[in-house]
Amino acid sequence: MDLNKKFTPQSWPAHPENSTLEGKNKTLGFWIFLGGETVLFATLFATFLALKNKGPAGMEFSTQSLFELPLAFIMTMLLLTSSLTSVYAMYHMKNYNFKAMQAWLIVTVLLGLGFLGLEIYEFYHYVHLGFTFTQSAFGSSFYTLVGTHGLHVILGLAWFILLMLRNSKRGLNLYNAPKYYLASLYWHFIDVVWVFIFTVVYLMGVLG
Amino acid sequence: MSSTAKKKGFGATIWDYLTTVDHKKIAILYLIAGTFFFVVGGIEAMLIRIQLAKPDNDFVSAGLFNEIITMHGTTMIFLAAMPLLFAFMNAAVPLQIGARDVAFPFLNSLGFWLFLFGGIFLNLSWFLGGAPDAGWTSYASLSLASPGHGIDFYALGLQISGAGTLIAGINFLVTIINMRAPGMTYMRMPLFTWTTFVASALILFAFPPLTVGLFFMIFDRMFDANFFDHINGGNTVIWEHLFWIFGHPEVYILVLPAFGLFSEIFATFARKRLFGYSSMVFATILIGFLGFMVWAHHMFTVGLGPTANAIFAVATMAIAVPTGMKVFNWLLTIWGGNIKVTTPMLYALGFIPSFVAGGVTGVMQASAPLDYQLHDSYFIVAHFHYVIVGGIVLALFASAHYYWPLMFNQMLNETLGKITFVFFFVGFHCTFFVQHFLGLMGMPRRVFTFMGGQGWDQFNLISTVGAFLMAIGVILLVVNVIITAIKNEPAGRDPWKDGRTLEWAIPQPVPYYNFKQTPLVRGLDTFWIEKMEGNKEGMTYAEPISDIHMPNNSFIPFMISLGLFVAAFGALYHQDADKTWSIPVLIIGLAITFASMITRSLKDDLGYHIHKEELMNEKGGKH
Amino acid sequence: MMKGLKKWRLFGLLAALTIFLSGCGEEYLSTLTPAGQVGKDQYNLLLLSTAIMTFVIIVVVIIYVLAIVKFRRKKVGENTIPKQVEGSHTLEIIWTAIPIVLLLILAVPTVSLTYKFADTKAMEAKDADGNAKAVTVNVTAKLYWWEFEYPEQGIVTSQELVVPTGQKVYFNLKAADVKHSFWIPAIGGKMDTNVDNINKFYLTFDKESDGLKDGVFYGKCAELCGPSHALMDFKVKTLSQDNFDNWVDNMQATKGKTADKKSTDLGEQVFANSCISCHAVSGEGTGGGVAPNLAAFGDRNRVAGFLEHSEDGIKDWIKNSQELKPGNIMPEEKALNNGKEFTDEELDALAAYLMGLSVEK
Amino acid sequence: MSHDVEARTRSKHEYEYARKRANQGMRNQVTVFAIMIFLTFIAFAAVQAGMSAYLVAPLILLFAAVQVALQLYYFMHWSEKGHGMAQFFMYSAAFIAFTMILAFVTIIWW
Ligand code: HEA
Ligand code: HEA
Ligand code: HEC
Ligand code: CUA
Ligand SMILES: [Cu+2]
Repeated sequence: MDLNKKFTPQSWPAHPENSTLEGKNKTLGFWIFLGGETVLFATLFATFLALKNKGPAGMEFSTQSLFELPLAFIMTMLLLTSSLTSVYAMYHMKNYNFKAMQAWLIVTVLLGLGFLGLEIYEFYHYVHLGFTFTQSAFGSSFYTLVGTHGLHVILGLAWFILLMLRNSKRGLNLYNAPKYYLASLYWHFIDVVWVFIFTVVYLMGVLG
Repeated sequence: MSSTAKKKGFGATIWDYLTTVDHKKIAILYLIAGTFFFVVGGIEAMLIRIQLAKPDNDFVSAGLFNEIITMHGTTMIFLAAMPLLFAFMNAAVPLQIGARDVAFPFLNSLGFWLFLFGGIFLNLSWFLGGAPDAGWTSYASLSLASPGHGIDFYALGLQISGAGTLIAGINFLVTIINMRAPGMTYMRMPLFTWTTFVASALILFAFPPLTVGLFFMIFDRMFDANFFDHINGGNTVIWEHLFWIFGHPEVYILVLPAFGLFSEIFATFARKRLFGYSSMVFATILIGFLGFMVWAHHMFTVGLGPTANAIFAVATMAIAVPTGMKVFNWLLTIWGGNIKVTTPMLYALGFIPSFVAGGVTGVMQASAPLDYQLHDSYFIVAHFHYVIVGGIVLALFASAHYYWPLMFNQMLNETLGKITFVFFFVGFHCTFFVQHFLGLMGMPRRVFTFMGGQGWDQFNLISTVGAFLMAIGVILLVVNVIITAIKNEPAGRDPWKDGRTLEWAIPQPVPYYNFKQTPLVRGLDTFWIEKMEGNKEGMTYAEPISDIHMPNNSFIPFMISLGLFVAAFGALYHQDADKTWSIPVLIIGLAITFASMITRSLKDDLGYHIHKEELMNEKGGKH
Repeated sequence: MMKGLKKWRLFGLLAALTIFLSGCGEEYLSTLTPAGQVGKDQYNLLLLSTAIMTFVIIVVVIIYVLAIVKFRRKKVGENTIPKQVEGSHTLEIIWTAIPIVLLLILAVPTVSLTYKFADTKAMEAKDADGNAKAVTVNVTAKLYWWEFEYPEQGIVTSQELVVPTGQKVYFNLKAADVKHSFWIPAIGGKMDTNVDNINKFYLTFDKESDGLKDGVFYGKCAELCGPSHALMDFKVKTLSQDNFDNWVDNMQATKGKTADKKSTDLGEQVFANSCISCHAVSGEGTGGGVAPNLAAFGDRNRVAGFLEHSEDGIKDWIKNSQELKPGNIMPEEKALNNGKEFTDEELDALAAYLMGLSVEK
Repeated sequence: MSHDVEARTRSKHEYEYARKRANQGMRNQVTVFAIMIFLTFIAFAAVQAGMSAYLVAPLILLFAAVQVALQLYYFMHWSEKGHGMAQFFMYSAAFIAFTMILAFVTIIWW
């Protein structure tokens, strides 16, 4: 593939992520990978549900005593919005508008960082209360589930940032367009997982 | 062994293999590494059998015995059987579907190196304070209680090699979906391709639970988490579920490709189209699907309650139906055929009764109340060696003979091959048949010794004798390989004369870019169709000769894997207060990995082109 | 060569059948000679399933042998191209339907027995005086020994389970350290002892163990639990109701028994100094001991589950317990006796004392 | 591999049409986003309001499922064609996930 080939919005393919064989393979491979990730998270959810509120005799922590909804709500809003902004970024990618795409991605990254900050704050708060990773099975499973999601957020952000830096001089081409597309799929997937986390962990946790 | 190797210096060949992204060379790497681990696991098996040859034997100590069985099971399943199957998948599947290569050549190489470094890491435990000793299932209460670092080696080693397997699985899925030559519809794919496809899908869904389970184990042992610590609210049975949610599909990951290989062999040497092709495909998918619904049949005695046991018992039995469809389709393939008993065919014929015998004992175990008696007895050992050795190992040996000419352009000696078969086959039945009775007579598995006079002495001795016959068989196979390599007679294209599928249509030695022109597939068994129509070339082309795009070799996969290998030592020793170097090592290892990944990401690696003119001049596979 | 193969196969089948019919295995240990209702049900299930499976194998082997005999290239001709058949729906249906029927035949007893064996409701049943009607034993599996507590009778023993014949005996099973599994092959299928929960099941014992080779049934630990998993055997003594009641009375009568440091018996003296901190000699009480209760030690069949039950066996055990049963919790000789080995005299006396701990006179 | 790059320049008309479609699509995405925000809001409110868990739990699970479907079909473009395999693998994964979670919370536990 010729990286120096110049495109105009008009000659830019309608589905740049799928217009090379590499791109097709990558998109499909990534979807399949997400299938595996789904099962991975399912395992973590199942374990969390089994170990929820379980701890050493006389443990005073429970989902109901710990979780506070306002924080979870704000986090949810940040992440949902970042999902939309990454949709905007892909919209501009397909329009061959590199600048606008990068700009929307920066917004996405900022929202993601906000989410991450709140999550770190939340963990810090719980640890402060004595609810730690090693305190109980509940703690282990909670931090592993939510932490794995957090790790995905970090990876997603790192991916976006690396892509933006790496391509800032290169601009869009058919070699990196699929990469942007996949990073944004990854970001949506992170949001999908979060929807279940806020529902199953936080909301149903508060319900008891 | 390939003709290219000889022209280059030794160092250059090594470097070539360290950096290769060519599926054919990666196949050879898998074959070598897998064989190495098979011999290691086999030697461990021999130690087991020697120890159990007579009552109150003290050939190995109790603790060592547990390490041996654990490493035997783990090595055989993860480091021998799976990689050997990957070897044949890599060698044959891209050719069978008429592809240039797999979808992600770079990842293909990464998958291999991850597997190899994980395997080496696991086996280094022997020299670094003791191997894992909680059985290949590593049940949580025992594995948490196990002193030393054995279990840590197990968890980290499997984690690394498991990542490699997952990558390989995704790679095959995409390859099969996206890289098929024109005309190669799903319902024209050779059965080995189909079974590779379904097995890869099983890998995709079965390995994540193992990954998570192993992380729990690592966290519990190394970072004081409480997943399995019941005093702090944990639950050991979670491990059992996660392990078997992975473990049961795993056995079908192993056996489905074996089924595929046998399907090819039956059709080829019966000179007949595979009987009931579409129902074979259907059965493969159904087995894959049901494989996820039955894991708790390994846990009938755990105390999950009668409802769970009953549901899982009946679900398990259901698997007999699609498997039976396959068995009868094979029988009907040879029925009315024109059977030539070559070495591969001999193995395939040996497979049918052996596997059926192993399968039906599986159904007996599926009957939960009966399994209360059979569970954790030698009956189980007999069952799974019947399906594994009688299914998978026979398939591997068969394919070694069958695909040797495809991979190396040489024919293994047929006579010696048949002698190998006899030793191995007789030894196999001799070893494992009597174990059914040992189990029924009350002998538990995983015992390092047994008291005399409990009625078990004779059968154990018979079993050991059989194992020695098997060992002779394996050694003969190695001898065969060496003789063949020394003789070095080119086998040429379609050496079995009855090849049916595309991989036999390619010239020998296989050019590094595979098909010069992408073939056009005109039906199931497309090579056969062309031959029957008298097409000398054996192929119709879908395109004129044009430039071929090739990926660059890369050393990065090796480095990524090496980094994780190094990091694993850091993680493992970080529990020991006196090993202050552990954290730096962990960081260095991860740094190597991430730096390699970033290097990969920053470079635009676009590969290169073989130009049309070059291809026109090319005669065969030299470059 | 194929002929040789077939012969081997036939031989295998015949051998299998003969072995089967002769009811191989030892009476006190084999699942093929069940001595209780649970084991018998399972044995019948084994026969039923074996019959089905043999049928399957025979059908497969017949088609297989015929195919190989009839369609060898030698017979068919070197250059014949067989008809390329696609498949057959009729056959397809036949070999889907018949296995389903066979499996249904197996599934019915499977499901019903699963529920039957899990029925432990009667455990809770009480008679008019509030005493449990059924005999219940609390089994605790420990590295590498078994403790049997009889909550209703207020007694505890170890290594040797004593049960009455002719009735359902209920078990509460748990593990104290790592997972084990409780299995008496000749009586009935196993149940795991988990660390996280208590499992319940029942067994029935039809036959008094008196007439058996060692006078006991053999029990096994069936879950890998560490180096000495293979040696974690226990024994089962089955008694008639009267004898069982007697035994219980005798056990209860050991109430308050202890070893006296000032005893004239050297064995008792040593025992009181070195052993009583872990080993109780009174059979009255509850479970939870760190070491096997030795109240009925003299009546045992084995030392530590697998060594010969004799004074020599005991001495061997005290001197070499770690080599004999790697990883077990009993301390080494020197650790028991303030860093010194026992004198021969002390050992003899200890052994004699231990052999004298008996409730069956 | 490079030779199958789709390198066709669209006609001006085609291009403008595609642009219009894309704009319309983007407007849909914003609507979808609004629905997601709305569902989230209701879910949190229902829990906060302290209604009966038996009523609320199924409701918020349903909302979660709807949200996820919206993400997949709109944000992740499943509603466009060419996602058959992606759907196949994701649905299989979801099915296995469901079985596993069901097993862990029901018959399998004491
Ligand atoms: C390749 C590996 C492989 C394969 C293919 C199988 C296949 C099967 N297995 Fe096996 N199994 C193992 C590897 C395998 N197994 C291993 C490694 C273990 C032990 C793990 C450990 O604990 O360490 C194990 C343990 C195991 C258990 C647990 C036993 C216990 O520990 O208590 C059970 C219980 O249900 C079981 C059942 C089955 C069944 C029903 C099949 C079926 O798929 C078999 C189906 C095939 C047939 C039935 C034959 C052909 C069919 C016909 C000719 C049609 C007509 C047949 C009938 C009507 C019956 N297996
Ligand atoms: C792919 C899987 C696989 C394979 C192929 C085998 C192959 C064999 N297995 Fe294995 N086995 C398992 C998987 C496998 N096994 C598993 C999962 C367990 C359970 C472990 C556990 O309980 O945790 C087990 C357990 C197991 C046990 C029970 C241990 C116990 O419970 O105490 C026994 C006992 O007989 C046994 C024997 C054998 C034998 C004799 C072979 C033979 O077929 C081996 C044949 C191979 C050889 C004989 C190699 C010979 C090579 C040489 C001698 C060297 C020559 C060298 C050169 C020429 C360089 N195995
Ligand atoms: C720290 C506790 C401890 C002390 C002190 C101890 N033992 Fe033990 N003993 C054990 C344990 C634990 C076992 C069970 C070992 C096994 O089978 O795994 C055992 C088993 C035995 C057995 C076999 C029991 C049986 O039922 O078969 C005998 C006999 C025995 N001990 C004798 C002694 C004597 C004699 C002494 C003192 C000189 C002694 N023990 C001191 C812990 C102890
Ligand atoms: Cu206890 Cu094995
Ligand atoms: Cu299984």
